[in-house]
Order: sequence, then C-alpha cells, then structure tokens
Amino acid sequence: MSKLTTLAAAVEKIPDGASVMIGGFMGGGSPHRLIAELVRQGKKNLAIIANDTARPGIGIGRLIDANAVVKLVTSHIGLNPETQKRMIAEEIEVELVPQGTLAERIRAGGTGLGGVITPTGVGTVVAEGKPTIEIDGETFLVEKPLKADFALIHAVRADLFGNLQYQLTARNFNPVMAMAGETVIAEADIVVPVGMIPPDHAETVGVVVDFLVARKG
Amino acid sequence: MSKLTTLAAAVEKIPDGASVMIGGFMGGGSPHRLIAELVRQGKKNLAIIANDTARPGIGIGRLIDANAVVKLVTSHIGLNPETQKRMIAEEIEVELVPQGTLAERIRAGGTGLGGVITPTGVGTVVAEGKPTIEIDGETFLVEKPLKADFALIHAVRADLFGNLQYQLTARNFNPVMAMAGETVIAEADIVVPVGMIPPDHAETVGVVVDFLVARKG
Amino acid sequence: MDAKILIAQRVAQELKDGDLVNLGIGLPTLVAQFLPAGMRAFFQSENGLIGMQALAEKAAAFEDLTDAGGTPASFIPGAAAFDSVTSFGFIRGGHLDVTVLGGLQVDEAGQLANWMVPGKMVPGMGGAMDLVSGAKRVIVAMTHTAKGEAKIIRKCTLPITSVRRVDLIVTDMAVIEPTAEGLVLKEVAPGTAIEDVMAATEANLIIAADIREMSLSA
Amino acid sequence: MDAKILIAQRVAQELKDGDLVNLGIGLPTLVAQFLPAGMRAFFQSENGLIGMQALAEKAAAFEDLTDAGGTPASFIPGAAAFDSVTSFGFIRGGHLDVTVLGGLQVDEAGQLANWMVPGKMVPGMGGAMDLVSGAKRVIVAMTHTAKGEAKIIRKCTLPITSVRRVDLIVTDMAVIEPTAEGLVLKEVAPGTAIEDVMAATEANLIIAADIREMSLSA
Repeated sequence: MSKLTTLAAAVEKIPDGASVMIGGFMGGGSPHRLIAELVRQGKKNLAIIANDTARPGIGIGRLIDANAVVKLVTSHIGLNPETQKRMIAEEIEVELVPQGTLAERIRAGGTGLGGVITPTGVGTVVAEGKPTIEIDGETFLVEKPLKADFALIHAVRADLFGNLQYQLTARNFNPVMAMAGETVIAEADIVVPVGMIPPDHAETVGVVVDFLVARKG
Repeated sequence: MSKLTTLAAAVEKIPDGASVMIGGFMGGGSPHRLIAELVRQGKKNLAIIANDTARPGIGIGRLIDANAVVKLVTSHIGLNPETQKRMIAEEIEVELVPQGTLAERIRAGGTGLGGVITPTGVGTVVAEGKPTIEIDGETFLVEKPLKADFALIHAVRADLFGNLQYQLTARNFNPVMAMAGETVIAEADIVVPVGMIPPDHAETVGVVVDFLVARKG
Repeated sequence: MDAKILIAQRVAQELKDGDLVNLGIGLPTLVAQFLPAGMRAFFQSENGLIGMQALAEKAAAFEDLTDAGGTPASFIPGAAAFDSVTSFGFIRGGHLDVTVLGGLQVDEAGQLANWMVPGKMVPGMGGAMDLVSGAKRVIVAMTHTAKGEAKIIRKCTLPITSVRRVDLIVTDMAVIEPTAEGLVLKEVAPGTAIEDVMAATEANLIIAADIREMSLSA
Repeated sequence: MDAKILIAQRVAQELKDGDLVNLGIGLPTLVAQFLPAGMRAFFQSENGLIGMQALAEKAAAFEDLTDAGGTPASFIPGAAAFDSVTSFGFIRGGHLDVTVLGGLQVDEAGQLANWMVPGKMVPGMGGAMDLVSGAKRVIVAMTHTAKGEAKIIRKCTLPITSVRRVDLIVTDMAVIEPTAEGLVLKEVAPGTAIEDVMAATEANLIIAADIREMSLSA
C-alpha cells in the first residue's frame, strides 16, 4: 500500500485554478520540490493559502515570481515586495488574516467545525463585514473555515503509508493543512517502510495523505 | 528548575470544592496515584470534568465511590452504575456532553477561543437552551469553553521541567487538559533530566505544567 | 446462525479496501473478523488510535492500549496514536469513511436513537453523536426487534443521536436503506420472508424492485 | 548609547524569572541579550518553538530551525517544538506572560497600531493581532518618534492591531504606562528632560508623582 509517486506525476494532478494550501513559514518547512515543479509545469491562476510568501526566489515566493497566483489568503507578506507590488496593482487578490486565526480556520476546515470564535481582530479592520458573537459578556469574531482542493506538505520523514514526522520550526502549518486538503501531497526528506514510524511518533496520520514524493524520485 | 514534588504535597493544593479535569478513558491513561491520593485526603464537593467515570473501583470511579464528586461534566457513564445511581438520586449533577464536543470545549478553554461551533448535537436534546449559528446555510451549535482550577494529567515520561510524553491510547484527554487547567499537576511513570526529551517529542510543553509527581515519590 | 454473527458478516461486505472505519462497542466490533480476504480496512478507535486490531494473545495485553470499551487491543504496522481532540477531528472532519453503531430505534426519517432511555438507562452519548453527525457513511447494526418489540418504527420515541439520516440498517432479518422517500427494504435474511420482516417492523417499508436474499460472502 | 540598545535594556528589566516571552522581529529580539544575570525566561517563537535562543556560531545554523523572521536560531535544553495551531493556542490562551512588539503608533487609549500604513506599506499582521489580544502583558518597544514625527499620539490614525490597551511603552526617551486615566509618564531616559518627552509626544501625558530616571541595570 505505497503512496509513493514521482514528483511530476504528483504535481500533474493539480489543475490550473486549483486552491492549494502550502506549508511553511518564511520558506522554512515548505515543500520546495513541489513548489519548483508547480513552476516548471507552468501552473496558472492558483488560489494559495499559506502563512506567508517568503521572499522573492524563495519558497512560495517562487510562485509569485512565476505569476502563478491570482488569489492569496495569508498572514504576512512584509518580506516579499513582489507580492505587495502585485497586490497593489490588483494582479493578486490578497486576504490578510491574523496568523492564529489562519491556523484555526484551516483547523476548522479539516476537523468539521463550522467556524472559529476568536477574540483576535475584534474592533479592527479584520472584523469588517464579519459576524460577531457575544459569549458570557465578551465579544468575539466568527471566522469561517478554510479548506482547499490540495494541500502540499513538507515532512522530514514519512513511511510508505503516509504517516509523517516533522522537525523543529519546519513543522508550522504542515500538520494542520494535511487535515484540510481534499487531496494531500506530501514531500519527505526520508521515506521509510511501514512500521518504522512508531504509533506515538506519527504526527500526521497516513490515512489523510494521498500521494508521497521522496526527495529523490 | 525542577517541578518535582511529593504526591501528598501536590494533592494538598487542591481544596474541597475545586473544579478538576482528569485525563483518562475508561481508566486507561488516568493519573491513578493522584486519584488515590484525592480519596486518601478525603476531598469533597469536587466538580469533575472527564471523559467518563470508568467503573466502580477503577480510575475516576474511585472518586464516585468515595462520594467526593458533586458535579460531573462527562460524555459517558454507561459502564459505571454507581455514577448513574447517584445521578438519578440527584447526589451528583451530571452534564452529558458529546465526546468530540467535550474535547473541543476543553481545547477552547485552554487556547482562548470563545466557544466551539459544531454540527454535533444539532436538533437533539444536547442543543436545548444553547444558541445556534448559521454559517453558509448550515446550522451549528455554539458550545462554551471549559476550564478548571486544576488539571490532573497522566504521562508516560516527563522531564523535570514538565515536558510530557504519552503512550498509545493512554494519551486521550491528557494533552488537551494540560492546556486548560489553572494549575496543572502531572503524574509520570518515568521522570528524566531536562534535555532527555528532544524538542520534537515533547507533546505537552513544560511551561504549562506546575507540579510533577513521579511514580515513586 | 447466531443473529450477531449474521449481522456482522453482512456489514463486513459494506466495507471497501482502504476504508477508515469506526466500530462501536459490542456487536459492531465483531465486523472486523469478517472482512473479505485480501481486503484492508483501517480501524479507528475513538480513544486515540488508527490501525487497531484485536489482541492475538492475552499475554500481549498492555494497559496503555485498549479499544473504546476498555478491552486490551493491539495495532497493525503503520498504526498511529493521537489525542481525543485529533480523534474527533477525524470523525467530525469527514475523514472517517464508515461508522458502524448499535441502535435502540431507527425511524422512517432514518434517524437513529441509541444513547439513552429516559429514566431507565442514561449511559451518555460518548462518541455516538459525533460519529453519526460526521462519518461519511453511517451503518446501524442491530437486532431487528428487542424482546419482541419493533425497533424500526415510524418516529423515534427515544432521544435521537443526530438529525442526520443514517445510510444503512443491517439486522438479523433484513437490510434496509433509509432514503428521502422512506425506508427501502433491500434484502431479507436467508429463510426470512418479506412478510416476516413487515410484521416485525412498525415503520412503513418500501419494497425494493430488486429485493434479494442477503448474501453473506464477498 | 544606541537608542535600540537602551530600549532593549530597559525592557529586559520587565521580565520575571520563569516568564514565557515572545519577542517580535527587529528591535524586540535584542531584549534577550540583556536579561539580568541568573534570570531565566523562556522565549517563544511563533513559528513553533518554546526555548529558543540566538545561534552561538554560524556553523550551527540548521534550515529547519529559524526564528519568526527566518533567521537561524538554536534552542535551550528542555525546549519544545509544535505546530502553528498550538503556537497560537499558547498566545491566545493566556499562557504567554509577556509579548514585546514594535509600534508605529500608540494612542491615549493605549491602543497600538503596528501592522500597516494604508497605500504605502501592507506587510500584514502576521502574529501581532493574536499576540496583542492574547498575551498577559503587552510591551511596546519603539523609538519615541519617527523622522521627527510623534508616534505617541491622541488617537491612532493607522489601523489598530487590537482594541486591547497595551501595558507598557518603552522608548529611547521614556517609559509610559497606559492606564484607564490616560498615559502616565513614569520614567525618562538618562539626560532627557520631562519637557523633551512632552515636546516629542502628541498625546497628553500624566506625569507620575514618583517619576524617575530610567534605571538600566537590574
């Protein structure tokens, strides 16, 4: 029951116009080979959900450089002037979401919650047009779940069934996105036989992973 | 910076009438020594939040036997006739909560969310008296966060700073409760020096743990 | 044949290769024994494991590994453990392909009641409400009647588990599919007449055009 | 003394032994260098680590361990790594004792603006909104003015980060505590007169009865 496939075959499954969650934080823990292959295959009109767009030439920044993105849900683009330029030129529609809210919205999408009730953003521009709810005298924002057609995940280690392990700050949005993508493609530095990742160390459970790409393959 | 203390000293911190979350599922993964010490110290009027009350004589069931509980928020008491008897006799006030909702309510309490938006329980007796919210045409229940004065946690391994590791199905409610207790007391089978649990394997982060009790101590 | 074995055998045929499946305590847990040869399903236990299997020998029992009923269990290679929050994330999030649960009543709307008898038995819903609301496919596995009383009735008199219409009811007498039009009788157990099923059922049944005898092998 | 160093030194004195602390990118990260001897704080990086510390030698840089600005970092014994969901669970859940952030403006209500200048600079809020809403104590560390313009003003003209009143403002000229009554000037930098602070501040300042000179050692 191996989920291993080639880099090209995995990325060919992603059509132009797809919504795609991509793990990573300023390039750290992003699935760099999957991103490079998206660029190589010339994908267009992608709707990207990701914490940030790293920097030009790095990580998700490469998709911005390649003009592959028309929509972006993200928390921070401060270190990528290219993204800012294209946002101001209205080439990319950008929705800015507080980082903790972004994480919870993706979690809600992946775990069947109807939304997120958070204090973050109340009374700020983030709250504009959104419902609020009062609970025990305190006001909270109601934020909607996020799901995507695809989730592209970076892991340090995977077994052939798709159980995944992560490492230090390369973990970030990867585990939560692995629950929220309709189709989940994981890229792992190391791929091992089933049984080599013990049950207590499988951070993402293989049942949610559809395709696996090895570092060399 | 050791958080290690004795069993008696740890449990002495819990006053009669306190609200107490206790990890475990049908006795598996419950902090059995802390529970036994609660009984030994003759605690009364506790408000317990736990998945279940196990069976008479086992796990949280021992607190029921000892008449230590006046309030109970739980998902299942089917295997403990003592709890059912005392509920029907109105000696214990029992709030039954769907298991997934219970887990999320505790999570909301520990992570600062204002509530939980869930499809579970809509249109059933669980929904009575609770607000609902419509999101994208679907109706959800709004459930309130749960916190407690104390959380009693069972871990398989702890370092002296309180980083915790769990094992198989003894994990259950322990990690989420460790985030939601005002004071967190963890009982570990094995206690090791700081640095022996590597960063990627600390499932509960030591900063939330206040006191640590070793198996022998 | 024992009624429970018959039900478990028939339910087993509903599982597909690679399915993620949750089996309720009691009768449903028997289903795992009857998987067609070569078929692989992944069993979730809501207390925090995917890849659970029955214990092969008593000596291998381990206190930190039990099924949702508290019975010692074991796991297959590639199994993964997680906490209760994650466990119900799988269930509510639509990752669970099939849940098999027992039932006290099912009605013409396909609604299930299986968690309490007011004033008599109040076990609590445990994971049942999340399972019925969240699983992609809900199969109720139960005896057709209880002490001669019909369990498949017009309208549930006991508190329901979810407003969701369950997908299939498998009993020792019949296989019934709840639909928007009502309960469709699709199969009868070997040696059971359609009339026997009708007599043991309070709800109206729509007889399927292609009604057939339950097949108990894959 | 360099303005940033002065600010970082003063902020460092606000930390207590055992505090869980989040330092924003830029000026705030300097604070870690000035912890009083023997004091231990735990630094959280919102990209998923508690127990972060600066990299001792460049050769130890590791691509899977960076701070929230993407700079290679290291960790202390007992550090723990986690995902972004958990990271903000700590922040929003009140587990974070102190957050130190930069600021563009702070106003008399103690509200902070630090994440965008409409039409000019739109970096996004990153974790700032969660940090200011959720931390037990919020310290703004910033230069008192920007290109001669006051940053401590009557009412924020830039979009605010949170409606929450921050707990302390530390600048190169002063320490100011926002209260329900308004901004209280508590300390002035060495060699800075109260009048200098007033002149560089648009907001009304309440002069504390016990106003004193900033002490820069513990």
